[in-house]
Amino acid sequence: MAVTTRTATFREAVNEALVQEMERDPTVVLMGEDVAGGADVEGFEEKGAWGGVLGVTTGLVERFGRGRVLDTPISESGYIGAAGGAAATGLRPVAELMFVDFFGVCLDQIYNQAAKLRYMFGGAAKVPMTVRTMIGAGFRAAGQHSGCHYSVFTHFPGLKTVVPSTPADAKGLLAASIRDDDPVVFFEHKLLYDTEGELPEGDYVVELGTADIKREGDTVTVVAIGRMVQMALEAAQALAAEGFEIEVVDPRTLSPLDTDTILASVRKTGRLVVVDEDNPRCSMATDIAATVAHEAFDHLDAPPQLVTAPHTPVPFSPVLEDFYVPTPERVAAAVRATL
Amino acid sequence: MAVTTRTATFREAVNEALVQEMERDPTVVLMGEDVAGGADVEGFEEKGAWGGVLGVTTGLVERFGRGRVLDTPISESGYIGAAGGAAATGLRPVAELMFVDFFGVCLDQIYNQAAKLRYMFGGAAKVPMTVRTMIGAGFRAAGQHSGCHYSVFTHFPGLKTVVPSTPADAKGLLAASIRDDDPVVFFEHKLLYDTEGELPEGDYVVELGTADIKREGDTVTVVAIGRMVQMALEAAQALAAEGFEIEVVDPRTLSPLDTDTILASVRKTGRLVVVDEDNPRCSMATDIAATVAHEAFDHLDAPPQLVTAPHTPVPFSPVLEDFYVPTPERVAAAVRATL
Amino acid sequence: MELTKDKALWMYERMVLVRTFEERVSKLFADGEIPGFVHLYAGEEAVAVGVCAHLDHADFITSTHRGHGHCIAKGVDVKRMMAELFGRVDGLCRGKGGSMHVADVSMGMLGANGIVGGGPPLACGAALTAKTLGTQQVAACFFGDGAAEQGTTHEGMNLAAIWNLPVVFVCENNQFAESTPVTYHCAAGDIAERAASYNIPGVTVDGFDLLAMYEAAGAAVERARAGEGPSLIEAKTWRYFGHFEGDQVTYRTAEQSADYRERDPIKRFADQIVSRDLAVPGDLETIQRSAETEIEEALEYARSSPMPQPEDCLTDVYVSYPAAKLAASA
Amino acid sequence: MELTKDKALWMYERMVLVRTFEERVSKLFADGEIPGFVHLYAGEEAVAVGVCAHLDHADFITSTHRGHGHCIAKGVDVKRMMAELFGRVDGLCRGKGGSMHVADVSMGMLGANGIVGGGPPLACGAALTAKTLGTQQVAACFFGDGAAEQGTTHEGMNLAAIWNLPVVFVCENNQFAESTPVTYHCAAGDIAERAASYNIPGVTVDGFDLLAMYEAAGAAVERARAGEGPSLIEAKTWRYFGHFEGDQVTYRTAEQSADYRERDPIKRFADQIVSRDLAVPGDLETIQRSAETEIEEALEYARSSPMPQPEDCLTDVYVSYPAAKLAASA
Ligand SMILES: Cc1ncc(C[n+]2csc(CCOP(=O)(O)OP(=O)(O)O)c2C)c(N)n1
Ligand SMILES: Cc1ncc(C[n+]2csc(CCOP(=O)(O)OP(=O)(O)O)c2C)c(N)n1
Ligand SMILES: [Mg+2]
Ligand SMILES: [Mg+2]
Repeated sequence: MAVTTRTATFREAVNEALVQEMERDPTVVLMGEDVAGGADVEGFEEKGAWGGVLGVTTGLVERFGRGRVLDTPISESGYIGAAGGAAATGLRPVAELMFVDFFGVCLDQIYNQAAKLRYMFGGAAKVPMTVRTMIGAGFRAAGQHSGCHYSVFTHFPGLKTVVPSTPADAKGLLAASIRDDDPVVFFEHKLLYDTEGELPEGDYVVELGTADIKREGDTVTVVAIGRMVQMALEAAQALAAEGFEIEVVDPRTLSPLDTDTILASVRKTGRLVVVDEDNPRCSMATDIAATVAHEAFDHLDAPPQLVTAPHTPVPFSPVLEDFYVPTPERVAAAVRATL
Repeated sequence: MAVTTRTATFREAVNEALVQEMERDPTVVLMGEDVAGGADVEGFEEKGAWGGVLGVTTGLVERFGRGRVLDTPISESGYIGAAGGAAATGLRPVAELMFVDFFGVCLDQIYNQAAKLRYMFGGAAKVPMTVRTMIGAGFRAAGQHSGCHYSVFTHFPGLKTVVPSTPADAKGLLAASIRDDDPVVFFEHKLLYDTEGELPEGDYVVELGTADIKREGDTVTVVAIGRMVQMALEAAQALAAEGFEIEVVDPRTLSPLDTDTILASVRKTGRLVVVDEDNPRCSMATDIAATVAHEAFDHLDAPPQLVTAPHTPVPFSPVLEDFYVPTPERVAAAVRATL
Repeated sequence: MELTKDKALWMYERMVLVRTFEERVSKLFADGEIPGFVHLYAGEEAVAVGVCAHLDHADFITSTHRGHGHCIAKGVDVKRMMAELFGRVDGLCRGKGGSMHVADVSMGMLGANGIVGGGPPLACGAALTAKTLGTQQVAACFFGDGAAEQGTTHEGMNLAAIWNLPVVFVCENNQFAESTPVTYHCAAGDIAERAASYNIPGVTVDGFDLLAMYEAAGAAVERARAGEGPSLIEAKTWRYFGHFEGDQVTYRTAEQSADYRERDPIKRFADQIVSRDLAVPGDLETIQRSAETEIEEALEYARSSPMPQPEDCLTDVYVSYPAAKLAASA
Repeated sequence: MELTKDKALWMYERMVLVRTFEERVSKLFADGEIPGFVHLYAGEEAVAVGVCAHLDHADFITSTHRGHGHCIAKGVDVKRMMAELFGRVDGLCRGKGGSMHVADVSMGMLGANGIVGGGPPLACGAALTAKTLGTQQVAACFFGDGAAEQGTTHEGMNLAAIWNLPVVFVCENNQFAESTPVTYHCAAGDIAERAASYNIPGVTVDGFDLLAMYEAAGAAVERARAGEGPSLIEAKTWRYFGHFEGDQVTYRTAEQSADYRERDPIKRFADQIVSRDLAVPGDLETIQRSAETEIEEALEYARSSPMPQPEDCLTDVYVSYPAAKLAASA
């Protein structure tokens, strides 16, 4: 792969994918609360006041104009539903649900309309829409701004779900999501925005449904999602010092899930740990553990271990929130428990 | 247990629990679309026109009046949110979400408000509300009226989730749900309403969080949820004829889940099949299978088997829908696969 | 608004076709040939037809659970509609949707909808496509009086207004949401008054009067097409059948229903066009007979269309997805 | 509406306490002592205070993400508020809620809310309790101009109207939802006009004029308490700080803000009560000083309150639930 890369943040990567896809395809439009900001304010006709609540969509309205970068009212059902309707009729919208926690006010338009139209219509429609949304604890944003809940979207047929962990994956997977002809929910962890990595320049796409091995090893398979990949990699370092080489598998796409890569790793290591920042019940952690137990039972040498958030909302106090989020120490302990 | 019983339908059982609890506690109020029906229509001041879309709440307005049996507009966020607000301030409301599929228009008020108030307020509130809702395929009601999705509610901290499979359980568990000081989502399978069983007379409560062994056996543990208990019991008969006695465990409550009973059974049988009408990803099926794989790994003699709906919406055509719903034959095949 | 003879006959023909379809479906349901939830449009024909008379194939409509009338008014093939209600492979949705999801995207009919209030956001989306691509298409959004109380309807109307989208919101106020009267569930007097909340034109029309509907819809569609934004039309109407087939309809009186039947929109329009010399009684009889034939042919078609294969349950979920991952785990 | 000296001084004191609290919190955030999202109420004091002046402890309020002012106006203890913002065990929510969920149910303050539009349904519920139990309590529901575009707000107002619930809806129109002006996001002229959609009284008030707020709220609360149903008050106001702390506020001009500061609601009310002989300048100085002391004491209290124990993360989820099932799987 002779791709040139540069060091860039996760935030820049997302922004760059949006620019890339909007330049490539004039039917790609962006919408969301304050994605430009300052709509109708004098002086902001051709520039944005915010560029998204954490600055991810900065500069887009300057480049593509207010006809393609649409500020919205606080009407998530209205505009995300509109994104679905637009997708079914010829646009390729990218709608921002500022925090995933807000899905309770607009879920119907995502899971019951956009996700099911094609099926209910017997294949006579397609809905190429992407919902970008922010997830994750650690921001001291408390109980209604810190959830993950990609498990819920993964549960629903008709949706694809993507959780990148690095700038390169964020760019490549967002490009693939926008180009995809099915509705995709794309989860961005707010604590990843400032993290850096090597970002491929130019047109860059990572195929949906392909896991990535973020670190090779043969002792234990650690499947980690989103920001938890960092936790797993930190744990890997500590464990390597103890002489254990763990394999860190990043599924990247949760629906469809690249079970082949996960199963191949488990067949090699005989041990599974899943690290998932989401709440534990009916989660990706149980989904992956159950799949492995079912498909690779004879290869498992130890019970699968699940490292997750507790069955609680996200608390505000830093002391409490730090207890909530899985840590490298907990990952390492779970790995040791399989040995 | 010297309880007198009579033969009654699941529908009557739910109705009886509502009557029992409304008589017992004057703060119990019922609300939902057409739960009485005919509000404000001349001649319906003291009687109902519908008693719910499938007649489950028939007769309640005649008994308790329109002050306690409230017809609502088609504003699920509005009235279910109001139920939460009322619960936090002194009532004990039972709100009906006609079909669970409609949760997309009101989920925020359930999972983000009612379910989290207590936690976000540091324990200074309680929200004793029950949401009754209809689930399940087989009614030829197609893609937006046939889902189960109790997995999604089970995922959320702060909620309790209950799925009865018999008239007796429906009565006892609904009574317990209403008396419970936490928000409970109570799932009624529409194809169970006409099924009959022995119904205990008088005050009858089944403790939340307790599974029930619907048939004892020692070959394979089959955990089945809601209407799937029937499928498991039918499979059990066929398998018994082949000489295999399976144990059918009905969790009844999904959150909290009585893992002790499930694990005890698996420790006895060494084999697990989970039967779940919900879609397969991040489901109760994976939840239970993962828990068993994690907690009772050394007792498992075969890979856990999951019998679920496919990863598709519910289709309309009877031919297709019958393919969608798990059958006794599929349960039996899964059981055989573990042997 | 000028009314040509062709248009008049087309409208009459569509209304009769809807009525004939619905009356036939009611019997088919009673006979057990059509399963599931079936909501009939009979009585409300003038609403869908009066609006769709101003739309062409490229325009969009969003519909409701009570969608047969919208389909037929938009020109969707009744054979494939009937086959869909029967769950057959030749159905518009290959048997996957049934009555509650009947759709024909190729005709701009974006689907009946099982979710009350599901349509308004979708209509905004279709209109946004039209506006963004500069196509001059219009989206008509049908919704019930009950749907007026759903938050999505509010959000959709506000969004269409601030984005100046070419949407015509058509509230079919048949005065009941299931068994609950609009006088109970709706705090507003006329639902059209809510247009003021969005600074858009709002008008209440007699939904039993096709000419009035035609007039009001014409103005709203013209406005939308001219880029002047959305409007709200409230059509006061009445459904002849129960909320769904099987409903005993205890909450309305026989006199009320008889009253409405007396003023039947199809009969009324027949009188109007005959007296205006836009039709002669013979035309109307021909239309009636050919509608009956068309429905019988549709029925024939539906009955003889094969059932899907059970495994077809697993198709059409995604444009692309690994097939093995769609099947049930066991 | 008659205004007693006691009431006037109480209102002045509350406004000053809100302002002092918010200015202090702004600094504490800048200094890194308070983490997370913090939305300040400074500038809008007359709205919360003018409404809560008519409520007593038993009455209910629902709030927003910008909830400090509502708390203080409702009489919630500022020490425990400050401790909550610091995430300490003595916080109102034992550190679990923070600024965005600060609540005191014992004072009828049903919580700040992280979901825009989360409050209206909850307020209906509290009012339903009052109505059902016949307690004469009233629920005031504060929401922003941005929240007016959320479906739940529409549903809540319609529900309150048809059920004739004792709710006072108070729209705090500070003219922006984050960086988006109300002129863009809202299709209505005045938000109060939307009251017509629910057949309830609607009035637009200068939210910088405490006397006008006090008057309008008095009428609405009286109406609610008398069992005559809900009302809508739109208060035109302005926030002095950014949307949240950290916001650069590029979307408003310095002149606009200076203009509003010129007409500051606290100064204005001070002039009014002095000229009406309801207070002498000395009273006002005393109030100012004691507010400062109270906030410093609150700060002291917050700083010296212990942090929760990490495992406290696992408590308060349910009234009853097996403890072992709350812990993370590994
Ligand atoms: C979100 C949602 N809530 C409730 C229902 C159940 N339901 C189906 S139709 C209906 C009444 C709809 O009334 P209206 O909008 O007036 O349409 P009409 O049936 O009168 O044509 C209800 C409550 C639903 N399908 N979706
Ligand atoms: C459902 C939902 N959507 C979006 C947000 C993000 N958000 C928080 S405050 C805010 C603006 C609210 O504006 P307004 O209602 O006018 O209140 P103000 O901040 O002006 O007091 C937004 C968009 C949210 N918290 N909840
Ligand atoms: Mg209606
Ligand atoms: Mg505002």
